[in-house]
Amino acid sequence: MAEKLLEIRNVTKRFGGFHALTDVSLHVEKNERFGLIGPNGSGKTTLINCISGALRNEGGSILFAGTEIGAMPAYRRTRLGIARSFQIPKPFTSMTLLENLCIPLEYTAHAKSHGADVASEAMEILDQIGLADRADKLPADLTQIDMRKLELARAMAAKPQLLISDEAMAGLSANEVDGILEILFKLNEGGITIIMIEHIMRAVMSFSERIVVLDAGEKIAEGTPDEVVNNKEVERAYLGE
Amino acid sequence: MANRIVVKNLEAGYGSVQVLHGVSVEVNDGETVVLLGTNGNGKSTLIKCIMGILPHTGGELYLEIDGERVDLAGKAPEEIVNLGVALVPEGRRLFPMLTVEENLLLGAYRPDARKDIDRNLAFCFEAFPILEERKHQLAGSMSGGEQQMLAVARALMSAPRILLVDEPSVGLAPIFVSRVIQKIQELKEKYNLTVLMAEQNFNQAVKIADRGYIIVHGQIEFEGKDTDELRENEMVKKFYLGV
Amino acid sequence: MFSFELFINALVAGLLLGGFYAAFSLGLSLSFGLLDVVNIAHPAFIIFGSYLTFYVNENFGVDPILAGLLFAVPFYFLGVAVYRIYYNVFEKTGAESLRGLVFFFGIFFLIEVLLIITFGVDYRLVRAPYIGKTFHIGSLGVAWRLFVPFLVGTALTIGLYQFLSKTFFGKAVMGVAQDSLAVRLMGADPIRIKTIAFGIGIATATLAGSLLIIIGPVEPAIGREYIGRVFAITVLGGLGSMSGVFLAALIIGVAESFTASFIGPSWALAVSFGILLICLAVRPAGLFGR
Amino acid sequence: MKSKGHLLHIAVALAVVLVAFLITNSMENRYYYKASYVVLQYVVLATAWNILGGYTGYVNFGTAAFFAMGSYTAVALIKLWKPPLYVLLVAGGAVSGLLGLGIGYLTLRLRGVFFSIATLALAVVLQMFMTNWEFVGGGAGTAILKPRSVPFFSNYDEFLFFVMASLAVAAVFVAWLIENSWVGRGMAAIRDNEEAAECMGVPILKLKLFATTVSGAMMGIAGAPFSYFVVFIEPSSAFHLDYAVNSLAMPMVGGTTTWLGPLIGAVLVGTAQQIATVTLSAEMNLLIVGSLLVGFVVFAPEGLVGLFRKLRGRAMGRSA
Repeated sequence: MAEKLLEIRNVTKRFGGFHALTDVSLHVEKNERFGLIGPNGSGKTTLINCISGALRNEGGSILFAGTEIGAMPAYRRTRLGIARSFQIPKPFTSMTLLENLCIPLEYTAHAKSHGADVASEAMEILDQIGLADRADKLPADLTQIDMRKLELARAMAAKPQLLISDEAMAGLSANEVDGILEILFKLNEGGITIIMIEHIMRAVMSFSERIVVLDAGEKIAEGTPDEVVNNKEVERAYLGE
Repeated sequence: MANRIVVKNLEAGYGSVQVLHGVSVEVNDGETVVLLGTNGNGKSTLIKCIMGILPHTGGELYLEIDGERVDLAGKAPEEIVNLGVALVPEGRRLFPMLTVEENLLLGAYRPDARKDIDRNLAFCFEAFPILEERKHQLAGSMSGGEQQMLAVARALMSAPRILLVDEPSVGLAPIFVSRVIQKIQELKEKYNLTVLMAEQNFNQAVKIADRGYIIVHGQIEFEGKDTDELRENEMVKKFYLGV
Repeated sequence: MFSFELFINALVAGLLLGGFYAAFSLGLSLSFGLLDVVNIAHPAFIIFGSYLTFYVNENFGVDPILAGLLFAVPFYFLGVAVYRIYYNVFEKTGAESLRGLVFFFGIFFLIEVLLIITFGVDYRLVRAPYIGKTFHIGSLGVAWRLFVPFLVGTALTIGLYQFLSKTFFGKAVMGVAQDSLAVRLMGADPIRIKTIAFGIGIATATLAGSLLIIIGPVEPAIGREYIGRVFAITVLGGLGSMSGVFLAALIIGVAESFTASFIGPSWALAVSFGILLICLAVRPAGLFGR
Repeated sequence: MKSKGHLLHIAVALAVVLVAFLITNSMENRYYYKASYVVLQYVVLATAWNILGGYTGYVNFGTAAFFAMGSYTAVALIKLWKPPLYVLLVAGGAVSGLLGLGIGYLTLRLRGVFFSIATLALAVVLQMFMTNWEFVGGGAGTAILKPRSVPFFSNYDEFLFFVMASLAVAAVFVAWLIENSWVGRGMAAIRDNEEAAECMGVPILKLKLFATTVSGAMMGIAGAPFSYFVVFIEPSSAFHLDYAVNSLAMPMVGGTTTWLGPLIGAVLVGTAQQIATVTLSAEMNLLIVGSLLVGFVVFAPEGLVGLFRKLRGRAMGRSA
């Protein structure tokens, strides 16, 4: 069996009386393309908030490359190699695209030296994702699609081992979805493990090697895309009883 | 007198992202029509357009209220509410720091609803006894299912003729989903409402639907003239799970 | 040092002061607590009200309370105008948090300076039949200049509370900061609601200003010491709860009164600011937050 | 290239200090020293305010608290053993820096307006303490004798002017250093979006603590020579609200995102105030500051630097 990069054991999270996550366990293998799906409100975003450090899990443990990270502040998790994009893009509004990318480059990949030539590295990433010609623009000048690409590019600039893509494709056209998929495939080939959270089924199904399905804060299924699609529980979660 | 929703070739989106690509939907007087599909396909966007929360960029959108045609282009949500349209919004959008009763009373804000306020409140408490028990409790402290009941009841307090329901099942345990959806049907019959409901939960939604549409990627992929057509399960599964 | 009589006197004085503090804080609780408009200039509007009261009292002998009521009308429109500017420049563009705050800070300062230029820095006071008189309950002397503001403050609290909880408009005001889209779905225009409610908040400032100058002489810079006090009361009262504001105002009033009586008057002000700091650090939702 | 830029800036900074020194040897009129001292003091305060407010996005209404704590630390030391001025500067900076560090921990719980109100409350509470601390004069204030003479300068006011000029240069230089370093870029990320910044690896608490400490320390250092300058110090003057308003208005007028903004703002607004105080009245000068503050925040939120950039951008757009 392949090496586990991320392991989540019995994680629980409550908001007041609302159980957002109940006893969720799953793992992601090194260099895996992993899909996380579930109906709206099933706890996907809560789970990745717990992984990235925006929220603290209440029960259970979260291990990244064998290290317990449940109590770490978010920035240290990023430096360990977990990067995420936000469902609603959160760019640094006063900075150009290039400068947006320099932040993660300077604070994670080069956190020790702070002196490397991050601008050219940032430019390379912008080039990879197709934003190089807009490097000097401010985020406010971008279209929605480019904004999502920037969100992804910024996560890439953190040079992660694990990239969590939180609905990077919502609202994009079929062609644009393919464009983003292509980028993610390429990143994965380059050795980055990817967790994809997505409502666009076609995208998750074609991308993921393995999928976990959440419903009402609990894990209800796990398996290959084929197994998941034919799972009765999943059908019930999506289509109802 | 007839109350209808007519949507023709509607186009809408957020900024440069177009979400609806020529959607046509009709809801006839006294019908319950469901809008099916998984998240991110445009169900909520369509509801937002009808409510005036999001402007549409192309196509036609009008209501018939008591047989009279009202064009919705350029109308603000509050104006549309005052026409007799109520929305049970996605995520419920209650006033969490107000009591159950205060939430309900705010539902009757529009002038036409105020005159029947006592009758409607009594009816809401009859339909949802739990709300009467909890009327002095803060809305935010109730369970998800109770909150959804309150959201439905609050919409009814505005004495609507057309009821829009956006994703009533989100975040609810299965038992509550079926209860909420049954309630919507009961109330619809009692008030003779015209109902358009966006819902992902296929099997629950078709229980109360007269007809339905499946929306995929901002387009109507399938129109079921009755629920039997919709129950054509393999087809639905294809649209839902992308296989 | 400590005597029972002193204790009772301090307690009564504190409660009376608290009723007045409530009047002082209600407008801010309305704008800050319910509308999310951080009107830190509120105390300055109150001092402005004090000076208007002083002006008509001095020149035309108008009763200060009556003056406060009369000026409430133009102040309402002043509030409407200020909110319109605030909305169009800051709220609409989403810049309210930082720049909006600075805007009100600037307004605060401008009002103070304009008052200094117009009236000078001297202390001003008003005349009314009840100022300077005292009535007695047993051995306890109660000054009318404290008792009248207490009564008016209490009445204002009850009035606003009734208005907010018993009218449709009032409920919409309570709803608008919680979820302005949901308010629209109820058929109400949130901007209109906020405009009117903010106007009402500023309208209360004249009456509070009259009370302030009844209690004691006023100078333009006196608003500063009230900034911390009103925010302490508003935050402690649980943002936006009128009954909470009243309770918090009584607590602060009594705490200050005891501090002044048993420790020293120069420490009284530190009490409310200390309570504010502790409250902010420990429980920003306030003691009486719902 | 980078180190060359540093060298150039250091050279400019030293030149300004040298000019300040030469001025003291050629100019006689004491009023100008007094007036310039006040303007320079505002350069330090506005620059310090901007490191937290402009770079990091936390609005501090309590400038007066940090400034006055620097002053009163100096007063306490003068009362104890009359140490040389540099000791006062270091001590004032240390005390206000610690105060800043404490305020920094408040940012863990308080954002936006709550943070601002807390700083305002802090100023009033500290003023109360000083009012009640008889050793440093209490509410009535105390007179401070300035040293009779000082080497190289013909009188102490000239020396103070020189010191404040050097401090202003140092403050602007520090702001420039921060702005052009990874620290400054991290602060800007916090200002733009704190959550995204942390997820991009920015240690937000550390940077915020750094910002509040440096900003507070600079204000404290600016306050340390204050008692020698005014000769008589009382809480109501050391904690004056004008410090809070000015240190906020000046960056707003100049522009908050660069070191140049507070410098321009402080020089323009500070000088205008000095002129207005003489030609009109002290009240009119406050009216000017207030109007400028409100005017700029409403009509030109980017300040003069922003306006200038916009004009230049337009001109370049036309030529291109």
